[in-house]
Amino acid sequence: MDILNPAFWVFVGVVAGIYGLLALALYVQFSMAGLPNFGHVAFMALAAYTMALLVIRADVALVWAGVAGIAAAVALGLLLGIPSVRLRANYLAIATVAGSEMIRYLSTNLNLTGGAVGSVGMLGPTHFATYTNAWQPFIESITAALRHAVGSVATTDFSMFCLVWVTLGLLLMLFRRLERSPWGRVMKAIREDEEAAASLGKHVEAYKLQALVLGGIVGGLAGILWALEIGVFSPDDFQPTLTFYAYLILILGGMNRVWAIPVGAVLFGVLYSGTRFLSFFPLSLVDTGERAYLRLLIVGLVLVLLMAVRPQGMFGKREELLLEK
Amino acid sequence: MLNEWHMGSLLLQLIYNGLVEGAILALTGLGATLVWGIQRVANFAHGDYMTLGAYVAFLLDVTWSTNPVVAAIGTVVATAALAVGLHFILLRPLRGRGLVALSLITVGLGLVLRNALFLVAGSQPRQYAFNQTAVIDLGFVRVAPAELWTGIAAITAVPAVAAMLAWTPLGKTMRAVADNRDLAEISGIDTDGIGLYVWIVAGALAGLGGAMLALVQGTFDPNLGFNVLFLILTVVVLGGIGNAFGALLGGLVLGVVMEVSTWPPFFGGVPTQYQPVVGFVVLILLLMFRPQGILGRARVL
Amino acid sequence: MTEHALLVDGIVRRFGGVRAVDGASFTVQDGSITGLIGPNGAGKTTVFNIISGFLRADGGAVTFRGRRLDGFPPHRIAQAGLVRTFQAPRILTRMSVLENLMLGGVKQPGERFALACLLGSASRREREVREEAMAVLDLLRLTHLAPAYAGTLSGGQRKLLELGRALMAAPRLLLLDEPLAGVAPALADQLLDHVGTLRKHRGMTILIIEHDMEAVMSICDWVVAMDQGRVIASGTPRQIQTNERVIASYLGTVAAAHV
Amino acid sequence: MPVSYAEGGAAIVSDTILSVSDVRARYGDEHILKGVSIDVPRGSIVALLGPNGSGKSTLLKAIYGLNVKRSGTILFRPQGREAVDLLRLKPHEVTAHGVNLVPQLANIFPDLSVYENLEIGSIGDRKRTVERIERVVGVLPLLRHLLRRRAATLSGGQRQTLGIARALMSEPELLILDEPSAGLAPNIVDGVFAQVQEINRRGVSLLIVEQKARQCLAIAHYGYVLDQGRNQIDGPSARLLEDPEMIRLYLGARRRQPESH
Repeated sequence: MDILNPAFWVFVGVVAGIYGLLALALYVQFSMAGLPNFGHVAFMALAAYTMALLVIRADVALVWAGVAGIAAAVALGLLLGIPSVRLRANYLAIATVAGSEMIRYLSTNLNLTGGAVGSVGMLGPTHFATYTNAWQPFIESITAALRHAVGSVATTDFSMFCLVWVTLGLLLMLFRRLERSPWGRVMKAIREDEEAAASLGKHVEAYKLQALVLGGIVGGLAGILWALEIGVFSPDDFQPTLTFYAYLILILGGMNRVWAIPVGAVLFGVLYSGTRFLSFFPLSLVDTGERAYLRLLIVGLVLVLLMAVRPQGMFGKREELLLEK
Repeated sequence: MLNEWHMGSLLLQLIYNGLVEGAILALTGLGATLVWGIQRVANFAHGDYMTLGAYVAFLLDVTWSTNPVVAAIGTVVATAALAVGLHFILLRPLRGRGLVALSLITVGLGLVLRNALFLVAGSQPRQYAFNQTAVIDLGFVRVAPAELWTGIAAITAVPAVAAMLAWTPLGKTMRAVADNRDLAEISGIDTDGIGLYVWIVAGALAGLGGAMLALVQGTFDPNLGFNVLFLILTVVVLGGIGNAFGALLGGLVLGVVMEVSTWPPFFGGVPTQYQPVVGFVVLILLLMFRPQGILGRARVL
Repeated sequence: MTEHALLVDGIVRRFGGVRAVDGASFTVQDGSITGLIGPNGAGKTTVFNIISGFLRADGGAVTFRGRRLDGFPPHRIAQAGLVRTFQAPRILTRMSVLENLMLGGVKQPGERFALACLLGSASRREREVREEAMAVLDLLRLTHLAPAYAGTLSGGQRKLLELGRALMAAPRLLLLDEPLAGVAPALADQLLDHVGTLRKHRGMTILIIEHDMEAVMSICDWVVAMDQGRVIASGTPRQIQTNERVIASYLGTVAAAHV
Repeated sequence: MPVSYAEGGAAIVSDTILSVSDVRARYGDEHILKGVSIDVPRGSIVALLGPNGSGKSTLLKAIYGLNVKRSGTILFRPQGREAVDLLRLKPHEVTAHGVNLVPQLANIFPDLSVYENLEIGSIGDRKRTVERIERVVGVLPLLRHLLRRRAATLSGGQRQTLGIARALMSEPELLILDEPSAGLAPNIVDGVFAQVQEINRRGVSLLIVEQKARQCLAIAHYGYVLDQGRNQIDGPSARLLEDPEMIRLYLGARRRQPESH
């Protein structure tokens, strides 16, 4: 693919925005409330599957199916969270990983979810199942409207790009406001020392559950947007590694800086998608099939180097890390 | 009547299979639990250390056709060296960054190792030259020689490491470092030096476990260890972080529970592909009632 | 001074096979400063943890102003007006000193999610809480540290900050766990003055665990002595000082002569 | 070398075991010590006093190189031919040269037995472990019947004693104690100070950080006061106990005496 082709960069922008949402979901749980969820991708997967299943098998309207998908993600957050709000951080990390792996095994093996082929197989091997019938006209109408404004740049992907980034921008503003509110202060206190917070009359469990719910909503939204963007998805779209991409985006920007998320997301998008399609040296040394491995290798290397050299991210203050205990 | 007899024998076979699988999990979980407890690293690359072991063994066994014993020793040495090398180059300089930060580093490390293996060794399934069709039929259970070796390795290695921790000076030193790192340093222990031994044990056991897993499975690819990574971390948490006997017990319990869950009289039997789900359910249930793990000690305020 | 603010009745707590608290009973008079003393391992901190809801008792009852509180979670107990500090101060290191204090403020509607979405940090109550916090900082002479990360404070300053934060939570009964441990004499005097003022001007009731006998004997109206999970004596400081069981198990002959 | 005391218990500095001069130390960007100098004469007890945040504990960490960035000069046995520059050493090497430290809070290995705690203490010379345990238990007989217990089950006073015993296992020439009396009951505190004197009688030099300034000066030969990361007052302890400036700033006036007096 030509790197000068704007359509390519629009697509990269959409992916970056969706990962940015996932990182934001992680932010509210990890950076704000101190809950190290290592299985965040499960929110995305569950929301996407619930939506697709409801549309394909139960003929539910797309909007309601989407809402139900997000509700399912929230329910999962609570299911994993209610026992784990009592657990210490190490254990929460493991419990959430276990939960997300369960979702992945189930979606890969159940007939209901289409097994390894994913959404297209939801009606069995003889039918080609789609869940975007109602989505296409909607996104087309947006594209038509945008074309009036910006001309031929407006494509379906471009509409999606606008949709994703407007959503992300609004949510970022909301979270920034929340973070500076008394509510955010309690969250931070819980991250630092939940017993101290409890000793001052703060209902720690309630706040942790709120963080889990919010993370579920935003993570579920990311899953639904992802499913709508790519049209067809399979369990492979929700590999456990995805959760770590979200961590990478958080760290790229700076763990405790909510407005750094879009920067991290763009950098990650370029790094990730860029290495997928670009073919100059040294990427030219390996063939396209193997480039997927090389791409992941590079992502891993960046994660390691970043954590080693600048763990506070680009905008974080090092002294905050030193105070950590 | 015949059916009942058949089911009984099947149950024995499943328990046996579970013990073999559990032995591998215990073997690798033991290293992971020591690293987590003493070095304060939840090593998400542990599975990839195993995979690397399996490939080294393949190189020695198939490509260079050495004696299986030589291959086993070579594997253990190679993975121990890898673990120690990464400890000195990467993890030791970053100590004190907190568990989550170090875990993320090992996530990145795992991605690098796994995908490097895909690039170098390719994604096609590999198989050892070991004769895997030979089966010893003991009447009630059928035992493959590979499984026998695995069982022997686990039954000797785990208690040996546990005894080392309980009684030898090195073991006591390791426990002291796990307990209170600064005080250990003040007491005259070179804590960096101890890290070396911990990683030797962990790396060696991971390599051995990886080769064993590949052997028992029959074929393997670069995802071998990563596929069981979460089960290994489950074993660590089940047993109580840093607890060697806990890892042994956790591994065996998990292995047996996962296998026996497929026994038809048990609610019609869980389909084989859902075995890991059973494992994770066990973990989550246990954590609800005993967050510190089976043998871990509860902390009070 | 006749009403019971707190009634601890026969509480029991076991750890494994050990009875850390073995049927301890005592009362705290309204408006008093009551000292809780005893050797290490006597069960004082366990009693504190039970009163403040951080530990569940295996038996017995805790009544605060006529209301049974045992079995309540810590935040409910704090909301009922029973606020504690910790032996090793639990300050929030990566938050500013001011934020630490503001966290303590009571009745903050902005702590609810929906209101936080709407208002952010702009509300009248938030301004009031900020002013209260500044007043407390002034009282503790920490005003110049308001914007600093609490993690940069020294041990003694952390003790002061924790005390201030507890005050922000508007306690009717303040539980202080070894407020003077690790605090230099000059600062300790200052801290004791604060505690005295709180009782006098705010009518606060105070229960205090402390090993500094000079401080306990000078500031407390009533002293409860524990040993091996039980209350072995209670009385005025003077009665306690001359109580032979207390001298034998805790004060020691040297210290008793000393104070 | 014998130490002679004159002028109300002050040590005549004839031989110094630890010499700290112009030491600066920081955590990250937080500068705690801004130039501190102290000397510990061989065979003496030196008290290190001062308000919270004055840098006392940081000085101990700087001597040992634990978690702080430090500069200046810290010499062990400075007059001997083999003067040891502690700034160049890692904590375990400092111990190997004949120093040991009992930290304030986390001063035992809770998961290990008392006996194992002591074993860890003599890691430098395992062959003599048994002999050393005999000797240490001789000095601190309280531990004799506790050897099989898991250290986590000990009471506060027992823990403190074990902490000191663990440090003595390396047979240090200089023992450094960080607030040995913190959080202990009055009757136990007296015991701990008595233990300190007993250890000193057996030839070990001691540097003690304490909040209980009066009690500590009562057993010390010499005292230093730090404030805001710098030296303030120092002198023989008997003189410090009577110095009006010292009383006003650092010892605190005696509080209201109970009526019984």
